[in-house]
Amino acid sequence: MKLHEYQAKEVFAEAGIPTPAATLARTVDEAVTAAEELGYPVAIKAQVQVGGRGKAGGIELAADADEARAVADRVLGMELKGYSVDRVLVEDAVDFVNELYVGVTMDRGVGRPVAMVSTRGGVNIEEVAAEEPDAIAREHVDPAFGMFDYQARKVVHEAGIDRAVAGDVASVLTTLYELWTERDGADAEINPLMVTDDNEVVAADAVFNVDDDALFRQPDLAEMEEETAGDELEAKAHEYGFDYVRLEGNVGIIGNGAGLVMTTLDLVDHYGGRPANFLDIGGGARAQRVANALEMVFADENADAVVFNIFGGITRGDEVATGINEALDQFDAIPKPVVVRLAGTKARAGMEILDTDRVRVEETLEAAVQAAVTAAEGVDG
Amino acid sequence: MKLHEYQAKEVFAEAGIPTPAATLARTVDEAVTAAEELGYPVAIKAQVQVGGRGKAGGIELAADADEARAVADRVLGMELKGYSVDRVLVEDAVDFVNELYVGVTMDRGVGRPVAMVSTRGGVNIEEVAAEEPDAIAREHVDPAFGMFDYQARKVVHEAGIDRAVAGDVASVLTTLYELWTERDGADAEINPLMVTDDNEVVAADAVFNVDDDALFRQPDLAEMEEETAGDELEAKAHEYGFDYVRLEGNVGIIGNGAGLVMTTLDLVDHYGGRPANFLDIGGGARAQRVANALEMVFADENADAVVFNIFGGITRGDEVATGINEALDQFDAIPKPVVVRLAGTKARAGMEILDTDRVRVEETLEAAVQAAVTAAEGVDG
Amino acid sequence: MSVLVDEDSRVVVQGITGGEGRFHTEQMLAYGTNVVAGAVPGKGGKQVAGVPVYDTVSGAVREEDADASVVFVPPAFAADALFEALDAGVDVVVAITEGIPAQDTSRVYRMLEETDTRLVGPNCPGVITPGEAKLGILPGNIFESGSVGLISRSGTLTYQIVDSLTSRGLGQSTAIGIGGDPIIGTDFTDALGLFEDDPATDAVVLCGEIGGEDEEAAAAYIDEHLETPVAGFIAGRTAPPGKRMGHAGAIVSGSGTGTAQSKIDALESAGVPVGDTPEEVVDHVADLLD
Amino acid sequence: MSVLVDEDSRVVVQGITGGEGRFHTEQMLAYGTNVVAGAVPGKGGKQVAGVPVYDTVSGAVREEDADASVVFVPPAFAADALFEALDAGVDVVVAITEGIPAQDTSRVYRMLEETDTRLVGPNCPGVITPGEAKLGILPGNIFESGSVGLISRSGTLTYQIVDSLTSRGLGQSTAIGIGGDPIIGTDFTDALGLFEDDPATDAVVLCGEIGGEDEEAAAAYIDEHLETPVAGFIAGRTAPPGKRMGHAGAIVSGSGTGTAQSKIDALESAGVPVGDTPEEVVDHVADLLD
Repeated sequence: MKLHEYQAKEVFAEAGIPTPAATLARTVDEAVTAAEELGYPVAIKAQVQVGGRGKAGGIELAADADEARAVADRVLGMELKGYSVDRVLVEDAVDFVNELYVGVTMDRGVGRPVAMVSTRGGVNIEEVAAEEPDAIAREHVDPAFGMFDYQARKVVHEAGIDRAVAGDVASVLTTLYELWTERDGADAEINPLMVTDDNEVVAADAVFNVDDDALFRQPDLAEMEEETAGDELEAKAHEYGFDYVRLEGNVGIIGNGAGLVMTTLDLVDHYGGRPANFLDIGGGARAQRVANALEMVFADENADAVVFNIFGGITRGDEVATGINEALDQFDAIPKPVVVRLAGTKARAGMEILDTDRVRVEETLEAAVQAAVTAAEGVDG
Repeated sequence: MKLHEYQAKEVFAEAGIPTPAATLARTVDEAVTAAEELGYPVAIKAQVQVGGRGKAGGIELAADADEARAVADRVLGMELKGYSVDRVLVEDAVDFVNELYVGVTMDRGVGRPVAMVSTRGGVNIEEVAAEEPDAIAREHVDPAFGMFDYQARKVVHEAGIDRAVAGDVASVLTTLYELWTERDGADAEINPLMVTDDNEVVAADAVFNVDDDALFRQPDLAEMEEETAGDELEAKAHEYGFDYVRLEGNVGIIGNGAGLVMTTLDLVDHYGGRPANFLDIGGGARAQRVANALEMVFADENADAVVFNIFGGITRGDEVATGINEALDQFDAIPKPVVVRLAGTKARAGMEILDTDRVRVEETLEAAVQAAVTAAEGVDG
Repeated sequence: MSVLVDEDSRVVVQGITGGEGRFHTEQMLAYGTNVVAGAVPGKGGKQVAGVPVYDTVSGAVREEDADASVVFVPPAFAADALFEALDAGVDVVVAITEGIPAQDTSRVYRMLEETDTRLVGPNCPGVITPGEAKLGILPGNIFESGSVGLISRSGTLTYQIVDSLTSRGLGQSTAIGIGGDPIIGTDFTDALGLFEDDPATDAVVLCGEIGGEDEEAAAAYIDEHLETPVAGFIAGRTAPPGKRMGHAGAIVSGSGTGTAQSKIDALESAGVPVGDTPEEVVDHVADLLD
Repeated sequence: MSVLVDEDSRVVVQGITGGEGRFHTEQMLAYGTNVVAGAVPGKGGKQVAGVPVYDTVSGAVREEDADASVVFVPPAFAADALFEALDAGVDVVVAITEGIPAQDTSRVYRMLEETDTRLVGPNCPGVITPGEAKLGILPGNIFESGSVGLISRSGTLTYQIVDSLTSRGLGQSTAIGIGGDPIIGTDFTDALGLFEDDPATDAVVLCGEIGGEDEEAAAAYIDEHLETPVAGFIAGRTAPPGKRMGHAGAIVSGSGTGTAQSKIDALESAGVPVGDTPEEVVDHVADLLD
């Protein structure tokens, strides 16, 4: 789960990391009032959870009230990479001489947290990492002991941070790491950490992604999660508790287990179709979940056919088939061709139960995918 | 540094360990008022930092106001193992069915913290440990990871704690361990942890000794330290920053370094004298510290002679001798025979500087001790 | 012969009194697994499906000589259960639990360094040696004893491939669901090493997916160390970069490694035939065994 | 030959810019110790007594090939300095600092298990190989090169015994002040093992004191493993039980072990002659070397 910039900054500030004075605004008037109170120049920043807001026109400076009004008016309500901006952060613009990068994340390759520092802040750090990996100093942390003070100093030193601010940057990193552990961070980043001409450091941006699996013990962070302003179907999937990704193809896909669903996508592609989505309904196949999944794929105007692929595992195929039949009962009509393939325990018995008036049944995954691709093409044509 | 029972209970209660309702009282009237407010029966407990208060008459129950007044009147002002009682804790008397022991300390032998649990609470746990070591379950804690929840459950289970209270006892132990680490405990103990007939657990006593070396980062605990009501000379030594132990012999001993001072004590004994004290003045021998040390030994009416044994180490012997001479200048008269022995760098030069009108100088430790023993015997005789 | 578990494994089920734990204990027993104990704090003395329950794992080890554990404990308590299993000194721990916070797993993984225990998972379907023992939630009936080792990050995709193997008469020596989390106890390389040392395994199927660099590392390991032939499958060829698909492992970072193509390339460079479809993988296995 | 340090040791001084650090760096240099670097956060680029200062210990290791560290960092920061030295991978760390919180030392001691570094101290006077190198605050001039190894928990008591040894013509191979804290990196047993393996050491003086059980453990070790003869001294025979005398090690617990008598008995049972006075110890050493 991603926090908004303004939320992350609140969390960082509370932990003692210096952040610019700022106010959240939902209307143009609120934004101008906030700017007047802060004093100019201010930065007006779209609060949407996408990268590259600056380049996309979501962040702009304003030197007086007129500019603030103009910027706020333009940014509020704009579409930014598929998200509509419904609030802006109005922030004291920091006069900086340097932009640094400070981050903490989990290095899955070694199974340990890693702290990262670079003098190349203010830009896309992933690009820096890919093109000049040495421009980012890294220090792995022993998760039993936590980060030692010397490690913060060391990684800051190795990044080549100026000695005049090294102590403060190390202290920000130490705080960031503690925050990351205490609040179950997935990624915690400050990019840029601005250095002012009197050698103060200020977190001019803030990223804090919480480990979804740890939200149960971070109730106050979990509360910060909001209805996403993004795709309607993805919002629905979130509500239903599905792992769902909307794509742009013509074959809707429902299955159980991420690997098997991905494989189904790959097979759709392999047989000349285009996946409309990834939808993992998880273990078993209770009627209501099946119905919810079908409802979603039926609602996707791009999907012209549906392939439904369940490997029963412990669950018996006949029980799965009963669930599917019950789910189908919830629809007055089946708006798109549905191909079902069941596998595993009692799969054959299950397939015999299925109502072939409403769905097509195939015995193998390959055949099911091919049938769905063909059906979708038929609709296209 | 030892906390008083009432201080330790405040710290424990704040961390969430259940403690009985209690009020501190400095006068008999305060004690009776406290007892009336708590309701009877109450326990009235002398707040002095010695073990075995109960046996020594420092803890008693009172069933009504008359008893409360009588007990408070007797306990307040009493002498308990050399300490005079100037306050009592008036506490809700817990009606218990079982007394357990729960403790955390550092096991120096393995260099790791150890958690201990026993069903043999309410008695002298050191005796239990010595006589029936298996009656105490122990679990060492990895100081990198801290105590795992399973360890608390395991040690409670292995101690044979009744399943009905095992969860609560484990939870108390977990809290006690966290307290011990966060507050730099040396020893943290609850003895007894009382179990009531409705299976509640209550810390009826509380021990919390803070690591003296960590007081710098535990300022609120450091503030709890009070002028000890014990020996006057020991209080003085504390003020001067000396390691000092008062003994009952006739030869006063001053030296630098614990091992060397202990050896000097041993030699006094070896040559037939009796050490009057242990006094380590630490590194070097600046005039003021020497003077303070001499003042203390001169003030000890048991000491009839003084042996002053300094191994210069890096400090030059002549500098030490100058310090001693300056220290001696601060006394109008030298009230007791003082034998000085200097060793190490420039020891001989130092010994030549010393004023032999005021002190006797010996070249070897053995000779110095013998001379002091003889001098003290002369005074005795 | 087999790897990790066999008919002599003495299994303790952590979380045996929960719904999942109880159900799969019955399933494991039905499969013939030697489940000797359960471990649930505060539930010592009870029985589940005829299996005695202990308060602590060390109790189960002491009283029942348990040497393998399978963990069905909910995510909030799972890391503690794993630390307990490591402390109790079992040889193998299979962690089924899905949704353990990553920082918890990181600490467990760190503790593994201090022990000789092998952890499989978390977030995995388990380990099965067909006809001998099953630790986890794998559907036993689709497996058949044989000489193909299987290693997979995925659950149902494993079943899909196993089902095909079995229907083609290609039985399995052991199948290891290594799990889909970013940090897992046994990775492809570890599992490959186990099969390489197992005389009963004649070929291995490596079933990977997008995200991370474990398949690339496995390819390098195969190239340098493996005699046993390996066939591969990689799920997620059509996954768009940066999209999260299902479990946490399935993220394409957008950098050179971690994509399906980089994994396929790495495996093929190591001489591993990679199937385009699950059926093709089975074809490759059949070829390798010829 | 010698143990722990010699003329080739390349020493980094942590805390070199502090009063103690600076003074003893000068003393160590004057003794001939090969001090190649200092390490103090934020002070990189400076010089102290001609020695270049680095911001990090790893910088000193990288740039000056430092392989031994001596730590004069104040107690509040000492544990961090020790972790840094261990991470930088020096062979030996000598921690002079007195007053490190016990829980800090416990964590450092735990980290030692993960490394190949030997820690001496904390709260110790240091290590000296006479005529070659001195790491710490020992007064170099009282030492003389020779064949007696010395291990002591105490500072000035060590000097007392060394002074007597030297004045009797009994030089020292290496003297190790192991330190007076409850938890120390190198204990008597460790140090005995080092001397046993050192061909230049013909006899060892073990100088213990009341408190703990390290002398008892050393006696058992001597009995089982040592060829090199050992003479002993135990300070604190007259210390009353339960009284704290000076540093934290010197506490008699009141139980059977930890008293001067239990230590003396243990050593004598292991064939170690224990002196009643420092002079008697030196007599014993002279006898052992005859």
